[in-house]
Amino acid sequence: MKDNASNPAILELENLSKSFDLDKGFLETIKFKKGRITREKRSVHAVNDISLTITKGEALCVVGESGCGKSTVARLVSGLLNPTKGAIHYDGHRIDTLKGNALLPYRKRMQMIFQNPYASLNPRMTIQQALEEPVRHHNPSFSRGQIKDKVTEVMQSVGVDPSWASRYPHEFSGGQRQRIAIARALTVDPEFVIADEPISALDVSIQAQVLNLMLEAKEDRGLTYLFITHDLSVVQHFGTRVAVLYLGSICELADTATLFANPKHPYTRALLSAVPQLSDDRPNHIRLKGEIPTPINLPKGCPFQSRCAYADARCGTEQPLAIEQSDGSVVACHAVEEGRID
Amino acid sequence: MPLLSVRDLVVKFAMRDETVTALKSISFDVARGDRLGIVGESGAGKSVTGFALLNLISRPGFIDSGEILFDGMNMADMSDAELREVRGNKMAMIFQDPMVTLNPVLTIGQQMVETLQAHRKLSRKEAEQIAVLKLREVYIPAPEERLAQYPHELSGGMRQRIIIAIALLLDPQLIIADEPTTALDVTIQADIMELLLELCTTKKVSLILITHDLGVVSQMTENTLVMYAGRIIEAGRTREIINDPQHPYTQGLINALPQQTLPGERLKQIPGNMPSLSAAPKGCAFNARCEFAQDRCRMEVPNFEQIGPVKVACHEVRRLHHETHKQEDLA
Amino acid sequence: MSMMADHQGNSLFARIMNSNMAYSFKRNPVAIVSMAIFLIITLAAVFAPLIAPTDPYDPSLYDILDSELPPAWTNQGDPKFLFGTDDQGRDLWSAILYGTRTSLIIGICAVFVQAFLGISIGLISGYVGGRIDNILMRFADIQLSFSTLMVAIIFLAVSQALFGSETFNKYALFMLVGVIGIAEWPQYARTVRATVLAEKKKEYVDSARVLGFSSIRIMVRHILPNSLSPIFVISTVQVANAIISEASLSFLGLGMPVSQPSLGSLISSGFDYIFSGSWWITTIPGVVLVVLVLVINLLGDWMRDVLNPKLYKG
Amino acid sequence: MFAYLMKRLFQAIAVMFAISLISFAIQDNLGDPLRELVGQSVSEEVRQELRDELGLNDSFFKQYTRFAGKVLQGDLGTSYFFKEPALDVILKKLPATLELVLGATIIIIGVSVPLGVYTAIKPNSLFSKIVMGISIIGISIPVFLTAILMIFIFSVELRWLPSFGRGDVVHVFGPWSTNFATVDGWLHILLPSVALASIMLPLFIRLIRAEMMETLQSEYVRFAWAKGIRPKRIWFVHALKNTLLPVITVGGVQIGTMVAYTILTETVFQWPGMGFMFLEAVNRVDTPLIVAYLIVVGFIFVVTNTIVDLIYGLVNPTVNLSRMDA
Repeated sequence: MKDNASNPAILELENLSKSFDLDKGFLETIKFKKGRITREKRSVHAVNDISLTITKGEALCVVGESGCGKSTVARLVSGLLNPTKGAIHYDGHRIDTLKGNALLPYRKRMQMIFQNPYASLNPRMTIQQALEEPVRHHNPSFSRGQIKDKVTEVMQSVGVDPSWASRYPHEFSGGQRQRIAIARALTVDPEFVIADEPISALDVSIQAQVLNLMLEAKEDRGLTYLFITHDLSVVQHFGTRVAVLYLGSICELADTATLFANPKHPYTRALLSAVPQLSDDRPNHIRLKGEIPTPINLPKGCPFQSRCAYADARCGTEQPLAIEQSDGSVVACHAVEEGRID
Repeated sequence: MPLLSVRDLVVKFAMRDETVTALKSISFDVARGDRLGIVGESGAGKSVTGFALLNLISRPGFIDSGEILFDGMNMADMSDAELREVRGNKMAMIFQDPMVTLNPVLTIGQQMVETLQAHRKLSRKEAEQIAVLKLREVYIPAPEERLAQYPHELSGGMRQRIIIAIALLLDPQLIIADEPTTALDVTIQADIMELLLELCTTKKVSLILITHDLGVVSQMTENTLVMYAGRIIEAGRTREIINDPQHPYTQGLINALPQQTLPGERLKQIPGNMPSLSAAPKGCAFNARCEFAQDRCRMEVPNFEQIGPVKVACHEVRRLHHETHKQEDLA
Repeated sequence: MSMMADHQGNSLFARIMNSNMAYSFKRNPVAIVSMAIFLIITLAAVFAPLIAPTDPYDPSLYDILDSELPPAWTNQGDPKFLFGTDDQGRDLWSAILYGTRTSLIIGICAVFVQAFLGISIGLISGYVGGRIDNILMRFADIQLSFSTLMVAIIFLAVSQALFGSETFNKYALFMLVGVIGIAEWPQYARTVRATVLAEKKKEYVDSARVLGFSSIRIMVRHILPNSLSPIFVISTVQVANAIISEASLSFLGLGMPVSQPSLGSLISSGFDYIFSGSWWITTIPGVVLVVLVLVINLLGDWMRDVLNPKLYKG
Repeated sequence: MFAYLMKRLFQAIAVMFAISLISFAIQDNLGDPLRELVGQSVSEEVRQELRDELGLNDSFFKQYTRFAGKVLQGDLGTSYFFKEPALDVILKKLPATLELVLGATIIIIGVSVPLGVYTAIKPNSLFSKIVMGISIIGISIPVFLTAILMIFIFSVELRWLPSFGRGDVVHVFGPWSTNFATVDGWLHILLPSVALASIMLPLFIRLIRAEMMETLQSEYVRFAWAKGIRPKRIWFVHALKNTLLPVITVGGVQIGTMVAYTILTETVFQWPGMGFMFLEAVNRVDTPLIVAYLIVVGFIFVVTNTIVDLIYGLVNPTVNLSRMDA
C-alpha cells in the first residue's frame, strides 16, 4: 500500500502528539504527598507520536476503545486542536501552523461529520439557514440563486426533501439530522471528510442508511475518509485500511482484509475476538487482564504491556517500533517482531 | 408454571397534552433458569418493559392495565411494602450506565450492606462478609478494600461488576439487565457478558437481557422478543429468530448489519424511521417501512400468532413464509 | 425516547413565542392574572402624570393641614385623597403612582446595566476561557459573596457622606441604577458563562469552527441565540430583585429622597407614623410594592417552567 | 487538596487586601482628620505642619503601609463620636448582630430542610402547594417590610412581643452579652430573627426542593428503589446527602450575606448591633467607625466563605479524595 503511486498522499501525519495539562497554573502543580510537598505536573497524553499517511480515495478507519485518542486524532486533523508535537501536511502543505484566513482554503477541502446528530446542528437555525451559511461563507461571490441551487442540490444528494428546508432540526429524527449534518459538510464540496463516530449514536436500522449514504458520497464525489469508530463490524465493511489505536499509539496498521484475516498485535486480536457475533458458536474471546490504564503519566515501554499476555522485560522498558510485515501490515509489538507470537 | 408471566401489559405516559401508550398490551413468559433477550431500537419500549416488571415506572408513566405474575404474585397491584420485598431480593436489576448508577456519596460497602439489611436481619459485620463473598464472585480484586471506596475511585467496568454483585447479593430468581454493556468498551463488554452468562448458568438465575445488539442476544440468550413501537412483533427461540427471522422488521434488522453484506457493498437498509409513540400509524406500526405492506396492514393491527417455530405479529408473514421457502426450493 | 424529542422545544425564540410559550400562557391562569396586573401597574406608572390628581414633586401643591388624612373609604377620609395623605399632606395616590414609576424605572434600567455588563463578560469569559475566565469568575464570586445589598449600602453611604445629601439626592436615581446594575452583574455573567460553556461543548460549535467561521460570528450567531432562555428567566427575577434592592436602599435613606419618592422611600417615610396609627402611609405603598414584585416573580416562575433552561450552578 | 487549600487562603488574603485598599481610600477622602483634631480656628501654616507631622503629606504607598500596619495590630482608629477605639465600639456591637444572624440561621435551617425535602418528595400535595405559594410571596416581600408588618401585628396590634431593643441581656465574657439567657431576651430576639430569616427562608426552601427533586430523578436513586431500600433511607440518606452538597455552597454564602440584611432589620427594630451603628456612623460622618465596620464585615465575609469552601471540600468525597490521591 505504500507503493500506491497512482494515488498520491492527501494527508500526512508526522510524529503527531497531543497532551492536555491537568494541573494548570503553578499552585496546582504543588502536591502534598507522604508528608512532603512536591511539584508535579500531570498531563493526559492523548495522542503519542502517531505517523500516518492517507492516500486519495481511501477510507482509513481509526479504531480503538474510549480514551485511546481516536477522537483527538480527528480533532487534530480538523484543526479543532493544535498538536503538542509533530506536523500535519495536507496535500503537501503544512496546515497545523496555519491560522484564521490562511486555513480557509483547506477548510473548504476538508470537512468533518460529528457523532451526535442531536448536537451537531444549531437548534435555532432552520435547515436552509444551516446549509446556506457555509456556502455563502466560502463562496462570497455566489448570488442568492446560486446559493439556493447549491443547497437544494446537496439536500437531494443526501436524500432529504428540499421542501423541508424551512424546518428546525428538532423536527427531524436522529437519522435525518445526521443526513443534514452530512449535507452541511458537503455544501463546500470537500475532497476529504473526517467522520468522528458518525453512526454510533444511531439505531441499527438507521446506521445502515447513513453508512450507505457515506459510501454513495464516496463514489459520487471521490471522497477520501478518515473514519473514527469503535465498531469493528463497521470498519470491516467501510474501511479500506485500519489503524488500531491503544493509549494514543498505533499498534497495528493494515489493509482491512489483511487485518481481519490475520490480526497480529495481541490487542488487535483481543479486540476482534470481543465482537459479539450472530453465529451460534461460542465465542473464543481472549480475555485481557485488568483495564485500560489512564493516559496520565504513561508507562515506559509498550503502552499495552499491563494487559498483554506476551509481555516480557523488554516490553516494560522499550517502546516497540512500527515494523512492516511481509503482508504489508505495520505492527508495533516486540513479541511479533521477535516471533514470539505465531 | 413459568417464573414470570406478563399478560396484556399496558404502560402509558401522561404527557402535558396527551397520554401516550408506551407498551401496547404485551404478553410473554420467562421460565425458571431461562435467559430471555428483548431486542429493539430506542423508543421500542424495551427499557420501559424492564422497569415495568419491577413496577418501577416513574412519573409521568404508569401501568395502565395487565398482569405481571412473578412467582404467582401480581407485581402490578402489590402494595409498596410488598414490592420492596420483591425488588432487589427476588428480582434484581442491572442498569445501563455504571457511571451514574451508584450513589457518589456512599461507599461501595454502604450500598451493598443497605441492600442486604433491607431484606435480611443482619449485622453490619455479617452483611459485609456476604458483600465480600459476592464481590469475589464477580472477580473484583481485593474485595475487602473495595468496601471502603467510593464509586468515583473505580473504573466503569469495575463499577458494573459491583452493580452485578449487588444484584446477586440476595440470590434473586430473576435478573433484569437493561443494556448492561452499552456504556462500556468492547473488550470490557465481552468480559461483563461472559461473567453474567457464567453466573446465570451456575446459579440457575433467570435473566432478561434488554439490548439493541443482536450479536449480544445471539450469544447470551435462549429466547428472544423483538419489540417495535411498543409491541412485541416476534418471539421465539433465539437461534430460530437469528437464523430464520419471520417478521419483515426482524429480517431488516439482521440484514442491515454490516456483517451481512460484502465489504464496500451497499447495506440492506430499512427505509424511514420508527414512528414516535404519539404518532403511531393505523394498523401495523411497521407498515410505512415495510416492503410487503398491503392495504390490510394499514388498517388493522396484526395478531400475534404462532407461525412455525416462532410467534409473529404480521399479516403477510404466512404468505411470505411460503414464498421464501418456495424460492429456496427452486434454488 | 422519541416522544420526548417532540417536547425538547429547541427552536427559534419567536417560534416558542408563537407556539409553546403562548400555548402554556393561555393555559396558566396564574400567568395570565400576573401578566394583567403587571400590565396595569406598568401602564399606571407610565401614564402617572396623566392619572395622578396632583404632582407629588411640587411642594406648593400640598398643604400641611391635610397631613395624615386616612384613605377615602374610612370614616375620617377625605374623598379628595383616595389613599389618604402622608405626613406632609401630599396625596398618597399620586405619590404612589409616581413612586411606582420611579421604582420600575430604576429596576428595569438597573437590569439593563446588569445584563449588558454580565452578558458581555459572561460571553467573553466562557468563550475565551483560560486565565481571563479564571480571573473574571473569581472576581464575580467574590463580589457575589459580599451581596449586592452590602456593596450598595457601603457605596451609597460613603458617597452620601462624601458629597453631602443635597448633591446625593440630585443624582440618587442614577446612583441607584448604577450601583444596583454594577453590583449584580455577576448573576448574569455566571449564568451566561455556564450556558456558553455548555453550548461550546456541543458539536454544532465545533462544526462551525471546522467550517471556518470567525469567533465573533460563532459567538453571536451560534452560541448567544442558544443561551437566551436562561437570560430571559433570570432577567425577570433580576427586575424583581432590583426593585426590592431599590426599596431597601431608599428605606435606609440611601436611595430616593422623600421629595421624589420611590415606593421604598414612601414606606420609609410612613414608618415613623405607624405607631401613631397612620398605617396607610406605609401599608398602601407596601402592598403595591409586594404585588408588583410578586407578579414579576410569578411570571418568572412560569417562564422557568416553560423554557425549562438548565440553570447552572457554580 | 493542598492546592485547593492554598488557593482559598491566597484568595482570602487578596480579598482582604482589596478591602483594606478601599477602606484606606475612604479614610483618605472622607472627612478631614484635622477638623476633628483642631477645629476651624487654626491657621493654614499650623495646619500644614500638623499635616506633615501626621504624615498626611506622605506618598500614598507610605500612608497605606502605615494604615495597613495599624490595622494588622488591631488599631482601626478612634471613633469621632464615641471617642473610643473604633474596634472596641464594633466589638461591643458585634455580639448583638451575630446573635441575630445565629437566630435567623437556626430558623432557616430548622424550617427549610424539612419543608424543602417534603415539597420535593410530595410535590403535588396540597401542603406543598401552600408552602410553595407562601415561599414565592415571601421572596417578594422586602425584609424591612416583613419587619414592619410583624411589628404592626405582634407589637402594635396584639402587643405580644416587644418591638425594639435587645431587652434583658446577660453578660457572658469580654464584650459578649447574650439574648439567649433570659425570657425577655428570647422575646426580644424572636421578631428580628424571624424578620431576618424571612428573606432567605423561601430561597432555601426552593433551593433544597429543586436540588432534591433533581437528585430524586437520578439513576442511583432509581437503582436504590430497584434494590428494595425503604423510602425513608432513600430520601434521607441517598437523596438528601447529595442534595446538601450544592446547598452548602450556595447556602453558606447566603448566610454570610445575611450580615448585610442585618442593617435593615436592626434599623427597623432599633437593634443595638453593628448594622444600626453603621448607619448612625454614616449620618455622623464618623469615618474611623465606617472604615472599621468595613474591615470587620469584610473579614467576616472572607472567613465564612473560606470556611464554607473548606467544608465543601471535606464533605464531598469526589473533591476531597480525587485531589488527595492525585
